[in-house]
Amino acid sequence: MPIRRDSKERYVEVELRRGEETLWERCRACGELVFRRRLKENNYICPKCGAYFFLTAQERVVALIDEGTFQDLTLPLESTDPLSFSDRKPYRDRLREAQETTGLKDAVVVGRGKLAGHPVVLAVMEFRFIGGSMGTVVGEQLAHAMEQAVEAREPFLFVVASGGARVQEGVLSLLQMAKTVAVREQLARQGVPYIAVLTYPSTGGVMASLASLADFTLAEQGALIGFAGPRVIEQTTGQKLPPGFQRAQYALSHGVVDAVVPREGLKGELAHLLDILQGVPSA
Amino acid sequence: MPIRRDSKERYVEVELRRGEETLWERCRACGELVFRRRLKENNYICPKCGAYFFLTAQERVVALIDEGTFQDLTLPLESTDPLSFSDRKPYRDRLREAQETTGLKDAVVVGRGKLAGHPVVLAVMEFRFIGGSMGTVVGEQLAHAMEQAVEAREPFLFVVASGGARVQEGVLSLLQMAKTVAVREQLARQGVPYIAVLTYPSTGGVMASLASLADFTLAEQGALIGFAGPRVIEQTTGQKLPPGFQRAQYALSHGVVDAVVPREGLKGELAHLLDILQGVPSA
Amino acid sequence: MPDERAIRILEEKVAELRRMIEEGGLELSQELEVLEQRLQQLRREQYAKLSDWDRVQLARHPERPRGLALVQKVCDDFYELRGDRLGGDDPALRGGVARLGDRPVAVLFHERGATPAEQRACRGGMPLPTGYRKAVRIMRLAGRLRLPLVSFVDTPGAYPGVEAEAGNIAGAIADCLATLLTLPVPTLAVILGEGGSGGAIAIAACDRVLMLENATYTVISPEGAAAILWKESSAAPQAAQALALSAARLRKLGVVDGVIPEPVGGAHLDPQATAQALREALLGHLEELASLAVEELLALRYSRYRNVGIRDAKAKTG
Amino acid sequence: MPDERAIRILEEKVAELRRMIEEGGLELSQELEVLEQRLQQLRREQYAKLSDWDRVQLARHPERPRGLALVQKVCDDFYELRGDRLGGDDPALRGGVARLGDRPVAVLFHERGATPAEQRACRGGMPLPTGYRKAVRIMRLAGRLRLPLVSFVDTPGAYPGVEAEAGNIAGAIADCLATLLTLPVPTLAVILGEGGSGGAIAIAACDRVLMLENATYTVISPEGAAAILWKESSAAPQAAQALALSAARLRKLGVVDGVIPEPVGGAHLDPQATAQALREALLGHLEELASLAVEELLALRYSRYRNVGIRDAKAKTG
Ligand SMILES: [Zn+2]
Ligand SMILES: [Zn+2]
Repeated sequence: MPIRRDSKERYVEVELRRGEETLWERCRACGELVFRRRLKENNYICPKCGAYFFLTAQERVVALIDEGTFQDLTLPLESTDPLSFSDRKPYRDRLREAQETTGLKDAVVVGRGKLAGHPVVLAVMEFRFIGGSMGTVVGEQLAHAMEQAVEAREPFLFVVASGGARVQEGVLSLLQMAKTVAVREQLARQGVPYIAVLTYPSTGGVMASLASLADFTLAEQGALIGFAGPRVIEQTTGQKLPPGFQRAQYALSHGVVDAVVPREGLKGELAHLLDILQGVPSA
Repeated sequence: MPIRRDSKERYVEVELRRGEETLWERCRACGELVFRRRLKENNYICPKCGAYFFLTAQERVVALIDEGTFQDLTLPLESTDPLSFSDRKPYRDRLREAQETTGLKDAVVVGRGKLAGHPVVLAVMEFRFIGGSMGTVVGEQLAHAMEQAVEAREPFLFVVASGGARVQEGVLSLLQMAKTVAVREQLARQGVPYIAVLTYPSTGGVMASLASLADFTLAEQGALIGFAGPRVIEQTTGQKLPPGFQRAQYALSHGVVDAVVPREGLKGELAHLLDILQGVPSA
Repeated sequence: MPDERAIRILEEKVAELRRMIEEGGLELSQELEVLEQRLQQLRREQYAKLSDWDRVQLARHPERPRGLALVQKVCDDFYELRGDRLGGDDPALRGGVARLGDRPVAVLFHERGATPAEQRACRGGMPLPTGYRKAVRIMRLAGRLRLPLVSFVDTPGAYPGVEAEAGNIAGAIADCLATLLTLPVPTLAVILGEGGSGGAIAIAACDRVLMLENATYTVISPEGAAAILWKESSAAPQAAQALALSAARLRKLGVVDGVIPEPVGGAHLDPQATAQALREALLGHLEELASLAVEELLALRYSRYRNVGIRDAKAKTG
Repeated sequence: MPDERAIRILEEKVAELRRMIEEGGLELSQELEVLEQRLQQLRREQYAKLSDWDRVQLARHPERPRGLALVQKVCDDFYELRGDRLGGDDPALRGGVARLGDRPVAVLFHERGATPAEQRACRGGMPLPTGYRKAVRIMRLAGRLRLPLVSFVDTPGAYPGVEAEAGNIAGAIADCLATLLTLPVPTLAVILGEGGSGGAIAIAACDRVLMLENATYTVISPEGAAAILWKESSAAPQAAQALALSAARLRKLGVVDGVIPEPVGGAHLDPQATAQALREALLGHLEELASLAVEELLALRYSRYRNVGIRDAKAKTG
């Protein structure tokens, strides 16, 4: 994941944090060493330069859900490697490594909790798990999360951090687009609100299905939002990309999202929306 | 109605025919005298220059509906002049004059008949009747026509020739937009096909309601299709209008219509479509 | 408005006296009171004789409460939704979700802009197709989430421009109407200022239609009608009268369900009171509509629009 | 394709002999027959050993039957519908109404263009958002008029370009999926050539999904996978194998309901026979689907897509 700076958006640097617990972290945007505890207190925004560090799924949950209210509903599933896929490395090895790095079985955490007092069911994607890609397990977990939201009659919150479909499960991954959209239509039929939060990156198959179909769509400042990746576009078309292309502000001005929110304001913004929606869905 | 030539479309001249029965008619596009019977045989296309003459509603019916199959279903209604409107001339006088010129009570003919053997219910607007404008009577006749189509379970064919809502009935005319759209939604619910044929002109309130909501939309070559009239746009915005603006081909390339059809091909094109739709709606 | 000059002079005098009292500590409050009473009286007299053309001016008054500022006064809370999801977002037609009393609702409104830059971007409150498509998106959202829809209407009309036509503005308005007329939730419109033609009805064809006392709702602007029918722009005041565009006339015609009184002199003289009156009217109608079952609501709506104008088209034998 | 050269040589010889017989009147028909039999045998042998990468080439073959020409062969009649009603019309994703046997149906198909000019306009069969929005319009029309929907899928993928992103291509594909998955009529897809990623599934998520024998359906092109995972473009053949993109593999995975055999050597060698086989398969599936009540159809469809991949995600305690 290359470091990208975008003059149009203040908070735009994006980094992959290392898994180990160290006292200091070097910001790859400004090169400065940052005290890790300070970084955490600052929503994982570099205090020196304002760059955003990736959040893990668990850190997202902590950042959004009221302390002590989170209930993990992630199903105990992992991929069977249905294609027995292997590139330079077997898919099974990649899965194991990702599981070790993240402590998760796959690229999403599902749970229930309160956001500023409002009950929600949420699904949070984990970018460190094979790029937050959606295969059969992610598809099933998202379907499960939405079914929980229907059952509990609580708004569904989807925090996106995904590069797209998981290549290693082939068309089965592609079909998760249809699967998650089908279940999303159940939310619609039942009048259950669906709020998406798009972070860096929200692209590919996840964006071309469930993530594009929310009732309310917030973009974290600096988020990358689109279908094809910028490099693919440059290579395929030879087009020069306009400044700020596919960034949150670009998505806003092109009618794709309702608001661009800095990370530190995200919980407050969601609380505001949930305040207004109080009583929706009606029982 | 000024004569307009558009280099992008072969058949584009549009004229208002005089009411009187004369042996000869002067084409206002090329200035030539044309034998009236010859003109009629030629679909009211100038044999000298290809200009289209306006068709009356009755002539449209003759051109589209199989001989001997037309049944007039126009309701015996006329406007009560609900606003007691008068500009330089009382609305009542305008109505009487239009009635005398056209032999109609208002700007639309409703009927039932066969088109190349296929039963249809149709409504054909009459441009000579106060610019084909839609007031309370036109709204009611269109609603009636659609209800007949639902009842008979036959496709509804709407031939548009209208500059928009009738000014002299104020907001009551504006509300006919909502009225006709509401009844159109009954067609949709009942699975009754709705085919619109847009001719010169299809603009204003009729275009911003019923005429834009067909399942299938054909444009007669040279038709003017849009919301605001070209002169209003030039005067309000000072914009230079692109060549072919709001003409049938422009509407086609901007996704507004399914096909552009020369007048002499219109019946055949509709027959083709109705052939395919045979059995729709199912009984 | 014949008494306009007298009112302006009195207004100046009142302001002058008030300044003298505040700055100089002069004891002139009795004189002030007399002048103020006289001013109010003149305003009432003038207000009572407003012509429809006067109302057109009031409806267009630059300080008239409208747009976001008014929506925020009427609603308890408002969250704006942006974008049509098709590539654009029009600042001239906005919307979102809000709380109105105890109820979450969806909201649509025309916007003319608060600053000169905003005003340019809003093209005088004339929406593009992308605005109407955003409206359709918000209507559908309201339908999914069972939120009543409240429309605040204030536009000279849809934008008459090349880009609007290229984006099929006619189809965009028609789609709004089709969506609105079949929406399975209560729908309420209030005409705030100008209810201009297709650009207004696109979001105004609701279960209930209210108007502020001096708002106008018309098939064409008086200027447009004057140009087309009178062939001279000076006929605009006559045209305004002939078009029956005032709340009172439209109430009589049965087009409008309620007229909300404005402060003497017009809504711009007391935006807060206007918002309060509006809010109460909306709450009352919402309450009524919320008590209906969806099928009943849709049947009433269908019958309202199916039958509009039907008594104005009389049967004629022969 | 190791026997490719032998086949080419034989093809030349056969053509030569045929010319000599026709032009010179020489009596060589016995020799011709021998050669032709040998050619057929070689083709069958080669065809039996096709690798997935070979199939990728066949799926992309410039003469492969596809687009309008094929739709017109499969259907008895076809009437094209143009435009998304939002401002555009994409030639790379087309559709209309047609008769198929005794039935009126709605049709969608990817188009690569017949002439070089058309091919440029179609960007190699990669649709823009306007194409997917036209597809949504036609789907809704099919729903209103109770027409079964038949999709002919053949695209490398949605167009990856700035204008596509500016028009929210991701949202356009998602809208297609949402519309297709809730459409109250039978839906049928057949993958003709390339079924490339999101651009394909947007119109392929149907009640029944068929594939021509040498068509491919994949989450990413083999070249793309090679670049991303193998970090070298020469790994494309391996990637093709790994991705399980062939009709046979996908049939085994349960993703595809039926595989339609192609003439020996590939569909391009006999477009008429291909169209005929396709037509019969479609008629059979349509017949079956038409016998279901709408609720049953929707329940089956929901269950199909709700459960896809569910057995590939195994429960793990701890
Ligand atoms: Zn930094
Ligand atoms: Zn001529």
